[in-house]
Amino acid sequence: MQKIKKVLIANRGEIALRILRTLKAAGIPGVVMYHRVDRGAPAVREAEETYLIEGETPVAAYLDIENILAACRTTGANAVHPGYGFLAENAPFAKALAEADVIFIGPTADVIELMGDKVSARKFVEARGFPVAPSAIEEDDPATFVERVAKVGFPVLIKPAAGGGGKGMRVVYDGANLAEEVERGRREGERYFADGRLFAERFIENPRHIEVQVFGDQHGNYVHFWERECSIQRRFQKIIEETPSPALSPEQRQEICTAAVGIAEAVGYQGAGTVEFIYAPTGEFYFLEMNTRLQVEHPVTEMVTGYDLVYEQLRVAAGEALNYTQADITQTGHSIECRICAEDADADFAPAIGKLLKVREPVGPGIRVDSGVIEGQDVTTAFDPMLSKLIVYARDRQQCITRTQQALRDYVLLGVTTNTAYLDKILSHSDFISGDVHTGFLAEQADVLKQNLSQDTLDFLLSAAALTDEQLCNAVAEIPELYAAMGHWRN
Amino acid sequence: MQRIRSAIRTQSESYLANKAHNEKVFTAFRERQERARYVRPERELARLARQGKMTGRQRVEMLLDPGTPFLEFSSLAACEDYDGEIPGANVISGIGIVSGREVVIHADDNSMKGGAWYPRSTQKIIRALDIAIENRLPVIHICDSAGGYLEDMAGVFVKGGRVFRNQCILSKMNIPQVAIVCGNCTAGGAYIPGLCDYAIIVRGMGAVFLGGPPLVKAATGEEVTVEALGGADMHTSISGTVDYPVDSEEQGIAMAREIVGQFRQPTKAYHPQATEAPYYDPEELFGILPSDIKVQFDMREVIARIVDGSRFHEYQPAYGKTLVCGYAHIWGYKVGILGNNGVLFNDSSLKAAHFISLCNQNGTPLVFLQNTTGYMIGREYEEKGITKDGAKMLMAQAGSEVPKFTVLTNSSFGAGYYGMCGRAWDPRFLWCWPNAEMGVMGAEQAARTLGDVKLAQLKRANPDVSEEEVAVLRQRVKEKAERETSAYFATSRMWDDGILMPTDTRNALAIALSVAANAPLANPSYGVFRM
Amino acid sequence: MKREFVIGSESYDVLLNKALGEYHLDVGDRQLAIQAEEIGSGEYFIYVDGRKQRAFVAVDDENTYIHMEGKAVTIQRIDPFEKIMGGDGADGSGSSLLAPMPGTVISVNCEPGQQVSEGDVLMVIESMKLETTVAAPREGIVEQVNFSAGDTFDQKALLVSLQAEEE
Amino acid sequence: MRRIVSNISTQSHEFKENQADMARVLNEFRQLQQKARYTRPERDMQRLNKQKKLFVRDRLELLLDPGTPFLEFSSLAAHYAYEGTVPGAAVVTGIGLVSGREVMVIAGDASVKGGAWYPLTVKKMVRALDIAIENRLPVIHICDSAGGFLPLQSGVFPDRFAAGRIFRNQVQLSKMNIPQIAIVCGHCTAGGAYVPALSDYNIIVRGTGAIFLGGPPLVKAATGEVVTVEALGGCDMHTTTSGTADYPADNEPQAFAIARDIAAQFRKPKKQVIETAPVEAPYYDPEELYGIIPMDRKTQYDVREVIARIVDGSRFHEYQPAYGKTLVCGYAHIWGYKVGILGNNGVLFNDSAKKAAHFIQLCNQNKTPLVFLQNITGYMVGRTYEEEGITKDGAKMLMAQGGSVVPKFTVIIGGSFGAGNYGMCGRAWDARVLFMWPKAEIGVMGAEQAANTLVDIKTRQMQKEGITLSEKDIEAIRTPIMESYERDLSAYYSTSELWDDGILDPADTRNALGMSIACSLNAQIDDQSYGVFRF
Repeated sequence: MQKIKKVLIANRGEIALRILRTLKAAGIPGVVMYHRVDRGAPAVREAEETYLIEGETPVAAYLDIENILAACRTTGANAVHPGYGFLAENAPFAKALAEADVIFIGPTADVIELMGDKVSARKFVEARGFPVAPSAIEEDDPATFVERVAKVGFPVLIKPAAGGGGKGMRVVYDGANLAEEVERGRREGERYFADGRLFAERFIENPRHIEVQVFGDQHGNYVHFWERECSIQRRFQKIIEETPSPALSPEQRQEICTAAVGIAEAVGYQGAGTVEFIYAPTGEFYFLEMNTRLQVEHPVTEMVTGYDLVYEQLRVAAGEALNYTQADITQTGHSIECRICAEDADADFAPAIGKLLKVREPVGPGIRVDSGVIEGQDVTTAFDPMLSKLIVYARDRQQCITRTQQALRDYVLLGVTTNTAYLDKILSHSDFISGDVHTGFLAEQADVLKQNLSQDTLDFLLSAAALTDEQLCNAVAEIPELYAAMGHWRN
Repeated sequence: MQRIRSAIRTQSESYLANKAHNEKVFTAFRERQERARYVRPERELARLARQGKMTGRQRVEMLLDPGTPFLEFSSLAACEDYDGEIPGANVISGIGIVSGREVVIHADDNSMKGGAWYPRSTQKIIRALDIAIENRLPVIHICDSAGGYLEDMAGVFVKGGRVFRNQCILSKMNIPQVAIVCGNCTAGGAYIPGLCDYAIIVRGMGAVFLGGPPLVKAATGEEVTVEALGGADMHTSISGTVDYPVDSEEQGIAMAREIVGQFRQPTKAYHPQATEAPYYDPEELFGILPSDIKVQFDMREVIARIVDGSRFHEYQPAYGKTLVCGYAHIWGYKVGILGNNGVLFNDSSLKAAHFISLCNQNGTPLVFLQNTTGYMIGREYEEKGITKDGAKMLMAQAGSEVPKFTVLTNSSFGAGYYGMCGRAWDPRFLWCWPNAEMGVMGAEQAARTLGDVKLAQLKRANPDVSEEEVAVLRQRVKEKAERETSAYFATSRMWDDGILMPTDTRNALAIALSVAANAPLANPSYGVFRM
Repeated sequence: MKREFVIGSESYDVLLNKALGEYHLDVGDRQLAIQAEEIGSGEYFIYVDGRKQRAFVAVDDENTYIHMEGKAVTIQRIDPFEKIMGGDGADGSGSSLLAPMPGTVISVNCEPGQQVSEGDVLMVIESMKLETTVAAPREGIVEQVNFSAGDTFDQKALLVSLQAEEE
Repeated sequence: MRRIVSNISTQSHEFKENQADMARVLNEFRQLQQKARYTRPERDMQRLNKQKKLFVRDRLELLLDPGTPFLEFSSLAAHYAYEGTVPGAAVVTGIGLVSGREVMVIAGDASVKGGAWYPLTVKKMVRALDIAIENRLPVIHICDSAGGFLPLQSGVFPDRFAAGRIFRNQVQLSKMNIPQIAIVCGHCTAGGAYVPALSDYNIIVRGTGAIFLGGPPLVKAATGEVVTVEALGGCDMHTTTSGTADYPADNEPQAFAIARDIAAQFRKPKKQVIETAPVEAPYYDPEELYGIIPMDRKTQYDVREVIARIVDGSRFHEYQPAYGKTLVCGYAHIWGYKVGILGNNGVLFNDSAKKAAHFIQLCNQNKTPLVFLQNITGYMVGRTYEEEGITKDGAKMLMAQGGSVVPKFTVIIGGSFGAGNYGMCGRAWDARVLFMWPKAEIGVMGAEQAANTLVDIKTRQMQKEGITLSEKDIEAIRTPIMESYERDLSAYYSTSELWDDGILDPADTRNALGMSIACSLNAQIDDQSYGVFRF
């Protein structure tokens, strides 16, 4: 990897740390850039070299291409790892780096451009014979878009042409307020992605979301690292991912993975990418989109295959060839990832803020925590509410579930409301255990998944709260023993 | 010290009218006092003669050093209780001189109902003992009582214990007591000699026992004579409960005088200077006090007729003029005087608080001459904080370490009575003049307010009330209000230490000042003044 | 001593006392014998009527965060007496804003009929070479403004009045 | 310390009979107390409601530390007075905890005649303040009174222990550096205005509280000025203009919260150190007292059985167990506090009186508070005892008891007759508190004896006038006298007149004493000193 001398990590949180760790292990110097609000974050603390960036908002700072170019110039980094989110799938960014002679650790700009645009990606894939759901693309004829959407058939899913991560997506069940929803979707697209173009496709009831990790090098080699099941979503965002998918038979698995590699090959994909599919209860699957970057949930793949995907990205970016074949990549055991988010699951996933007063990560066989926070850190609404990821590996799914549950229970995060208990609740659900889930599962089971406290637990909680309330205990200590012993006595 | 210049013209019409009115008031008082002291039913006196006993009053006279004063307390106690049948509440008490020592004397008045103790009797004894405690005066008890008045035992018993409790406290304070047992001391009464340092018993007349012969018989069946059970010889030779046997009351009194002669003379906290008679004749007070309680008079005129040489150093003469404050001497004793000259305003209250603090600072006893209808009311004064200014006066007054003496010269109404050291505020002595009135409000106002309330009640019950009925009701309420605000009503209940002739005030205060000096003065200290 | 503990939308009134060395917690009409043993920083054994639980506890000004039985619960703590206290009443919910001393009006920042919130600056005055803001003591509607900028006023002059509160 | 071995059989017929009788008596007591505390005419409660005022009992609960005791005094004061129309004498007094501090609470009860001060109201308030002075207890006044009850003004106003004494006592407390808080929830008019003014801290409730020497009607009558309550003496006037009141409060709950905050600023008292031991509940159930106290007051019973149900672990170190056996003396602990107990087991003889004098001196020397359990018909009469000097031996006991510097506590558990009442620290002897059990009686002599004596006198008078009375005539004279005496002897009459600090359920005695002892230790105990003992 002589070509890569120093890598700038153009991201934050857990992924910045995760990339840094691989760099360190590979002996490649890494630079962590950060905004002031992240100055206490673990990646910043662990980095040997850091670079302070500024922006109108913290998010804007991380999205500012100039910042990154300047950072490379200043630090002498000749490669940039974008992580996921922010500028990871931004073609102009990849272009700008190329112009500055900095290696972008990811696919080429034109591939990003092609696949990053849902509409063009879809057309491209469809044209090459891969399965795609009925759809309407605004760009084709913006004037008739609403009518064409209606023709796709309800329910229909409207989403921004650019974008991902579920932002700005909406399901419309009938034509009554379709125009209005379209307009709203456009506004959100503009707001999130500075791109108001929309795209609509048939909404498949109770679908699963299954994706395949693919990899390509600069030498025409393409492999997949098997699938990931990502059906557990709240507000269109994944919170539990696992592999292998409990839904697929070996044949189906083979079919879907082969299709994914085919698409990667078709676009000449370089580096790590993910091809996402909608998997209907009937067994059909449709191409959904391709994410031209590392995924949040990539660790489950690492767990069952044994590969360090970031390391592989570096190698590909450095121009090295994949030194393994598809046959070398085997799926062993089972892995589940839980996204630990600062949010109140019982209050419609309202983002939670506060100071992390106590953090204690779970440990044990098969447990991996990719965390972006440490004790004492303030959690704000400046960024995504995800604090860390808990990734668990076990020989089989059943053991993996119970191991994950135990790890969630052992995961102490105090000061900010998190979803650990909610995740635990999901893992306890009989439908989850039997693997019988779909992307609407959480919404459908919301009531079942609400927390409830037994009388016994409540007693302990109130007792703990009372006994650790210093002011209360001081006030109690003010009461002379005699009177306390008599209690509410009246003569 | 400057002499007060009296503005009184003794030939003026108002002076003469006042004098005529007051002479009637004062004569009535004197007559009432004489009756209480000396007039007794024939059979009571005959009984005493039969028993060979002196009256209580005769005993007191014999006990005192000849030619010396006796400051009697509450001579008209109980005068409006028990249908007026228990003169002086069957107890004679006061301060006198015995063998050159100031002492408190408590003598049972055996000339009515055998000297039985009524609730007011024990109250009067307790007050005398309180005076002894406060002023560290030795006490001589002349015991001759039939015991607690059974029909009102509830009123006597529980509170009566204070007599004996006070005796223990006196003993603990190293203040000696002598008992002369001239009659039976039964039940609780037995503890009077029992708790005295010195007890004398008259042979054949005195007896001390917890239960007399009838009670013993009822309780155990034992039959025993008075003498054997608790007579002079038994107690002085066998039980040791009594110390000195004597053959007669006269001998007993002589023995008591000899005992008192052994007492250590007290160390006085302050001493008098050379004295001077008032320049203005105290008798002129008769013409100064108005015939109508609502008419204002200048308290300086009263001061001029009480203090030495009528000399008065007035403090802050131009400020808070409704309260006269200043220094003077009474029989040579320096005093700070506070006298009302109208309603108490914010400034008068502040002046009082200041002057009282001064007197505490320089160890000057305080004399309060009350003629007050209270503190000023109304928006302006409330806004200025009349309540907290009044509170300052109360805080200084009640926090005083110097002895305080109060004389109710005319009206004493509302909170003014409190501020000017009313009964609850522990003046060493408090006297009323015969014309004085006291109460929450004046009789007239009280009658009006209460009359309105009663009338409203009456009208609710019977809407057709006749004019006559209304008049009768009003009259009844008025009479009751007048009676209850009078000095006699007060003195009967011992809200004071007796009614005093205005002309006697100077002497009474001097004796009080002298005995008060027996207790040491503490350094000034106060609570928190609400500024 | 009492606390109101709020968990989610539920509120629990508890009373803690310590008698003869033992803590007791009254919850409703039940009384629990309770005890806490700190076994590490922020880590406790909690005993309730002899039963034991391990708990991690963190506390900030308003809330107590407890991790117990595998889940974290946020408990809001309310001192009922402090709750009653609310504002100290010192500025009062009075309606009349009187001049604290004589002075000059610098600016008038409200007009009659205007809705104001507690703390809104109604007027700026100057006296003794100091500028002072006259703030609304409570929420309400301005009734009267008695001075304009440049006017002088005496001590206790009524500067601004608010409409009386509805009963 | 050894445990008392009880000889009571809770299964015995006698026990059960006594228990049933006590159940009846206690039931009556509790009903009376409940009524005095809570039963009010509908219109009075409506009036309070309309004025947005809280009921006095609710005010107390807002003020006191939650889950702590309140030792109420004289809940049945004025029970027999004013035709029973002034329950509790229209004021609630007692010791409770506020912000962990022991305080005396004096709360006007505006639900009774607008909280007007009757003579017994004043007596109860003065008594509460005396307790505060003796025990150095901060005082919290809750003021809500219509003022002195005018028709009885002579009983309220002038005497030494009348209303003036309230203010005089307030000044003494201030002088002694004992803080006071007044919470002005209603009007404080005339003298009443001084209650807040003489308090170190006062709080006034906006809209309902007012302080003035003369209210609007009086002002109008006196000067013609027409002025509103608020302008004359309302919250804002006094807290901003006159400075007579310190803290404005928007409502009563807030006022009480402020008071609690103020109390939290009080310096904690330095307690007199006495011997203590770890607290232990009585080994014998205090409720067994119900079956121990005989139905007939005249039946003798062993006071040790009472002690065993009051003291820690029922443990008692008996002093001189073989001498003067009609008086039981010894050490025990109550709520951990070491006390010396004197309990009657019969008439006081010479030896019992001397034993008492000796034991009291011991307790004074080692600073051990004294508890007197009165069940006494008096000192022994008769020639033998007089010759032995029963009076001077009794006087020794009085001298030791009256001269005591340690705090004294008296509970009248049975009869309290004659000089026995005095010797065993009756009301006049400055017990810090004095309680009665519901069946207790107090008087010079028993009702029967008194009635007989009076009937004797009457009969002799009639005989002198030549009239002979038949048995029936005598009964007709005797019966009403008996009835009136019995009433006057009863605990209810005593408590009505405030001769005690309240009637206690016997099972409450331990707590009442525990609190009283704890409070008494706020005052330091002097070195011992006595008067002269007559030997």
